[in-house]
Amino acid sequence: MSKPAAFDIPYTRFLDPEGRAIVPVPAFAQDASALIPDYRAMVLTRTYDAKAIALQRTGRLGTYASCLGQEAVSVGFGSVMQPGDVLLPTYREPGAQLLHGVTLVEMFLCWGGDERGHDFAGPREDFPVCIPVATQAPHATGVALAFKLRGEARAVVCCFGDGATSKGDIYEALNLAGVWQLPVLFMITNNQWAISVPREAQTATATLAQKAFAAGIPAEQVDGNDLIAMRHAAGQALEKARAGGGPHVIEALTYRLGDHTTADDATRYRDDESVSRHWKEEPIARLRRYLADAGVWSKGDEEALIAACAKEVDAAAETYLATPPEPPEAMFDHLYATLPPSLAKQRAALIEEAAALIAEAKGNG
Amino acid sequence: MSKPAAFDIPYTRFLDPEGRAIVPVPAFAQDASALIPDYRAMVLTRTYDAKAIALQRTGRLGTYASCLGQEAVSVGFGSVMQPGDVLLPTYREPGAQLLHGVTLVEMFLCWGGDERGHDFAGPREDFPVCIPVATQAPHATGVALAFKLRGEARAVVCCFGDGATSKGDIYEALNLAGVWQLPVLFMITNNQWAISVPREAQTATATLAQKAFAAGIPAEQVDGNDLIAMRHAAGQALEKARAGGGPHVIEALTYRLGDHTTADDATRYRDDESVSRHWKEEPIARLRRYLADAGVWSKGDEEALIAACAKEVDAAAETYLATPPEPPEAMFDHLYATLPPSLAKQRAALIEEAAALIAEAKGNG
Amino acid sequence: MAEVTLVEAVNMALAKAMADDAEVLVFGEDVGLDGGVFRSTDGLLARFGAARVMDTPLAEGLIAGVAVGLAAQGFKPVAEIQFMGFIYPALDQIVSHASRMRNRTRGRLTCPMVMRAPFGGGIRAPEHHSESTEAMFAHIPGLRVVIPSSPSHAYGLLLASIRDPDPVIFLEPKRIYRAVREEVADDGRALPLDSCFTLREGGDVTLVTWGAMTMETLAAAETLADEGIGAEVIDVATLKPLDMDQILTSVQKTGRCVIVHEAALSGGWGAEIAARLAEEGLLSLLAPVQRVTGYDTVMPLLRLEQWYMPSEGRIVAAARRALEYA
Amino acid sequence: MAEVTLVEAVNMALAKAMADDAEVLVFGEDVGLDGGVFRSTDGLLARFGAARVMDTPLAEGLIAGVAVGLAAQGFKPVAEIQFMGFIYPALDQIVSHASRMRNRTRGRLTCPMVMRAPFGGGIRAPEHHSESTEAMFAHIPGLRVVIPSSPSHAYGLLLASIRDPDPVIFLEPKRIYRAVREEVADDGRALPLDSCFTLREGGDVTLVTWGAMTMETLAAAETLADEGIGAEVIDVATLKPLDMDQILTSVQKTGRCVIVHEAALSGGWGAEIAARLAEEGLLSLLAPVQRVTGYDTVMPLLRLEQWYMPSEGRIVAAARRALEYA
Ligand SMILES: Cc1ncc(C[n+]2csc(CCOP(=O)(O)OP(=O)(O)O)c2C)c(N)n1
Ligand SMILES: Cc1ncc(C[n+]2csc(CCOP(=O)(O)OP(=O)(O)O)c2C)c(N)n1
Ligand SMILES: [Mg+2]
Ligand SMILES: [Mg+2]
Repeated sequence: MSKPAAFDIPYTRFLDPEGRAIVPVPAFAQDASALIPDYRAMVLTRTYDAKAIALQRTGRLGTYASCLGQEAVSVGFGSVMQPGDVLLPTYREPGAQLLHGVTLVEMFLCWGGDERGHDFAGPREDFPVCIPVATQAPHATGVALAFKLRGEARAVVCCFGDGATSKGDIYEALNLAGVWQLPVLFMITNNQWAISVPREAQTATATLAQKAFAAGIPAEQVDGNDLIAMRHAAGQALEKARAGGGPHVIEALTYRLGDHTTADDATRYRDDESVSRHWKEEPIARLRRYLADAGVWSKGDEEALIAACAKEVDAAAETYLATPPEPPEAMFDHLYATLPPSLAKQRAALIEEAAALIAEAKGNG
Repeated sequence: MSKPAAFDIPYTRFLDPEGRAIVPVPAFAQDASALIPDYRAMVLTRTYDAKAIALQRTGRLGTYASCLGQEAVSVGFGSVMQPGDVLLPTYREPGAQLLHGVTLVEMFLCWGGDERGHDFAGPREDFPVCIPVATQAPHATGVALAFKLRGEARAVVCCFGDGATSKGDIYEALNLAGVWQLPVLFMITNNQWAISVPREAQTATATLAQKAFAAGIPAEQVDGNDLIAMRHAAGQALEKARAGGGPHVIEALTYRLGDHTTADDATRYRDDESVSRHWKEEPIARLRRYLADAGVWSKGDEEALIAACAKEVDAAAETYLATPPEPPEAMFDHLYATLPPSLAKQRAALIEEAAALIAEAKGNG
Repeated sequence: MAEVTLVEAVNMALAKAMADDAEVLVFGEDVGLDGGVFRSTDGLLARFGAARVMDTPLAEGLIAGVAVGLAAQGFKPVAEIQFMGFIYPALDQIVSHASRMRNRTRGRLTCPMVMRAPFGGGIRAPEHHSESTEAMFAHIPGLRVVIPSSPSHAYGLLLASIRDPDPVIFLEPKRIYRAVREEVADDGRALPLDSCFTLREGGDVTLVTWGAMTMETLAAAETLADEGIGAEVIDVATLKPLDMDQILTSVQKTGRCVIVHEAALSGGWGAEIAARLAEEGLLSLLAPVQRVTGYDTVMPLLRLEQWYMPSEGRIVAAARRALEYA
Repeated sequence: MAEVTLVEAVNMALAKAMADDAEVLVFGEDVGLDGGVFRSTDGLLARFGAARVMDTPLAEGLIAGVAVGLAAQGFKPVAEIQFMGFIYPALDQIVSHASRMRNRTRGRLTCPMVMRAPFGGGIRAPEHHSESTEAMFAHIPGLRVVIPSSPSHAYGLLLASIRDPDPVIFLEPKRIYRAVREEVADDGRALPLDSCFTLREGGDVTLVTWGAMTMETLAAAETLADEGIGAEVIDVATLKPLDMDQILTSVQKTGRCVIVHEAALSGGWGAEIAARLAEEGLLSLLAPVQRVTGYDTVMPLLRLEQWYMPSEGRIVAAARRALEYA
């Protein structure tokens, strides 16, 4: 019996949960102060996240999906993306979106139910958050193919979760990226849960990274609560992709500390004890401790950062709340490049109805 | 760096292309005459296949997909299936279908465009040939789940090709079978082509078997032109599955010697030379040589077998050709268990139209 | 007798069907411990165990395909799709296999499955959570498409769907999952499929609708009644196969018809009903048929969604237009 | 000027579009060396190279999703689905993304893609090779659905579809791929989308159809002419968005309308046209609208398929029925 194929999955962690380096950190992290911008981005992300939940709870935002506990994943790969790279995020990647130029106001608008939030002023080629799980993966290969056809040294980051790995779209996209050697980083955020379904119930595999072997793509596992490990692995993968080295899969191991969304109640299906346990591994305290131990972060720095983040997020929320909705007929104005005549009639009818209803409301008021 | 997961793919072959055993054959093959029924099944399959092409060429059958060169795969796993097992075939598995009790007449009826061909008198639970590539894989997991829920020691054989492995359905089904430990053998017939697309263009992986690693399922490669290897591997996998040992993936390496179907012209995309080369590896001559060398098969046996197969196939073809089509209204009679009233009107209209047209035709004639 | 909401009635019917018939299985995403994101499967896992209530991996095409396989083996799978917006990956299995298995095999393999999905808008949900593409399914031969509009209908129609020997797409109007409570006896009595329900009688205009839109439509009928106009309200309930007889009989009486649905106008199921009126009811029609529907655009996100959905006002206005013709 | 068949005209249009615009890419299963199973992409690989003509792995959902990604990047993907029966795995991408990207992002990301697929029955093909579910697509806001009925229409409409800045589902009536030859100038002239074509004028009855059924419908018009009945034949061509004005104008003249399509009756696109007649053309209608269509059952395998497809005889009979009303 010969063996035509063999594989393994490496695992990377630099910082332990106490923020101590257990192996020598990579060059970019040797001056710990170089990590401060990432730390700030993680805290800003968490501040935004908390505000979004608060707005939802008070009826001023739609259903919201928190990224609490996953900030190092998103900030980790986000901080090594270049402006020319393209991001295809899930709903739990505000960290990367922010770093790639999406604004807080745009993100609030999205969750507030306003399509203009998807019209990013900054990263014009980034995709909006993808709601149908896994369907963004084929798009990512299409974008990467565009880069390859044009000979551009750019890469794509395609985000998805542990639950998403069960869906065929992911496999089909991985397979294409493998066979056409497309510049994509497939970024699996394994937060251990797909709503109420635990990671073990999604698949029998020992790792999610090994899904890549079905596509002939190299893959690795990373401690997703270790910002340094995330940045290291994602940075290498993106450099390789931009240089024509083909796709890569990273499985980041992290934990969803919050409910699935504001519409979910996680106590129905998991016990508080396991959540508390995972709080001890969370990424922000870990990096803070590392920075403090390295002498580049003080209590005063922390207080100033918290205040600055709160101010920035509150201001963005105010701007969002002060943005009036589009007029009703906006629902017709971007459906096609040019409105077909038959729809012009429907648009006119809508304007008329809206005017009548608004007049009626005024009359009653 | 630790390594959370590692894998490899074994490869099995007993007979070389000249029909010589290169390693000791398994117990079931030690008395070579025990392989004669399989040899007969392979020759019958090839005889049927040739007849089907001939019928199509003369306008008496619809488009037909030949299995020329792949007989050892189908007969190999077919001969180790038990009556209680369930087969989900592609269009290139008449060998297994025959062994599992589908009749030649039923198969001719199917390709002749008569739904009654799918109403197998023998294996009542077997699925008909599945046309939309890969869509049978989720069915296979459903059938296997039924066995598991009922605690039955039965297994499912789910067939598909190299092209099919690119489709997400396959991965989703593998993944479920892995995580729920369902009794399915996923039987990949890698005949190197998906119509005009060669195996290398489907995927970057070194093997197709390793697709199984994405689902945590054990997998292996087998020489699909070696009947002994096929029977050995499939037999072990099915025994394991029936005993509650979970799913298995076999990639059988073979070659499509014919056109994709009678509607295809393979000379547009592959050269005759490579086809000739593969004729040297074909399974029937290989096994015949082995049987002859073992002294259990003579020229006379061969002639008698060819005559018997021709007779059997011709008789089945006659029966098929003599079977009148169903009446037009049959298209309504199995749509629902009970015909809804609104459809009863359509059915009546069809009968009326058919009667009128037939009368008109008679009038003209 | 319990006063239950629509979603509780769904739960009651599921429990009843499972208690009555050991072949009934419930599976989908988050249907187990979580009890479904809308709680429609709440308590089923505890009561019937993990062999009959199964959380699947996240793959709708797979869910549908597994249902086809189980059904071919004689089980009665009741698969949940979490939101109708995520049913499209299952469409291939529904169109290519579930709807055809019986016909394809001349009755040998059958497909007694139910695929349940909450549908429709108006709950301030994210994108893709407000779909109503029932017409796509109702076009497919071999399927049944059933939509309840009240707790008692949910109970009776779901039981009928589960017991039906053929595949049923069962769409639950999630906007009214908890809108009203109604007394529903847990007596295992199914309602007929293939039949409309007349929710209110009236002689002047026929209002035809289904699902959550029965609320606005009944409200419109009330408003019209205040003006002295008698509106008959028909809840189609089983879109496919379509029971036109009841609608035609009503239109023969009223001469006017307004069809209300939330789905986009063009090619919505209202088109089929209007077409049948143009074919079989033309001589009764005293006024053009009116359709009050979602517009032919994408359902907007929450800030604008109320403008997309047919309102009571639009229904009343359409009825008045129909009555303008002498 | 070349005399070409419909499938050759498709090939001509693809070559022209690729020659004119370097952003046009062709991909799908077997579109390269094989030139497509119907030869519609024959020669494109040799002429434009492997970077612009790509054989994909066997995965229709992927093909659609890649097209969405490429289109967002400014390419103009023309993706082939080998047969319409295999388009369902792509439906999620079409409904959830291709049709919505422009609206979702308020015009930032757009989707100028074309998805081509041969459709319809009557070629003695295996199961799933005879689909005509155009109505499912025509119901989706944000899409265009275009169906040519002749070589010149195929050339002009496909060019228009490729140049259109929004997603187009382009369905090719494969039964007539080689039915007729027509002179088609390779002049790059596109035909208008959003417009019907009047194939034949007549004052007594309007016959509305599309795709391969134009053949039977024109034949029926011929037969009716022999009886002294003037049938106007309208080829809808662009099903979505639907140009009702031309149909309404014709029915105003004739007062009678027969709609012909191969797809199953209920919820077929004929329903939308009949519905619009019931709404906007009611006062012109002198007779009930007639639909001559496939039955509400699965397209049978080849031994019975001829009984499923609308025949010239059925169309003539329907027209006569319409003319019975005074
Ligand atoms: C195709 C599809 N099916 C179902 C859903 C409903 N849903 C939203 S998120 C989710 C779980 C996703 O899990 P995972 O991929 O692990 O991402 P996470 O939410 O943990 O970040 C489900 C089932 C969906 N959005 N899309
Ligand atoms: C979903 C789907 N897409 C396309 C086709 C058309 N088609 C039929 S067979 C085939 C190639 C299949 O290749 P493979 O899986 O290797 O099986 P083989 O034909 O070699 O036995 C294709 C593309 C189909 N039947 N189903
Ligand atoms: Mg998760
Ligand atoms: Mg093959």
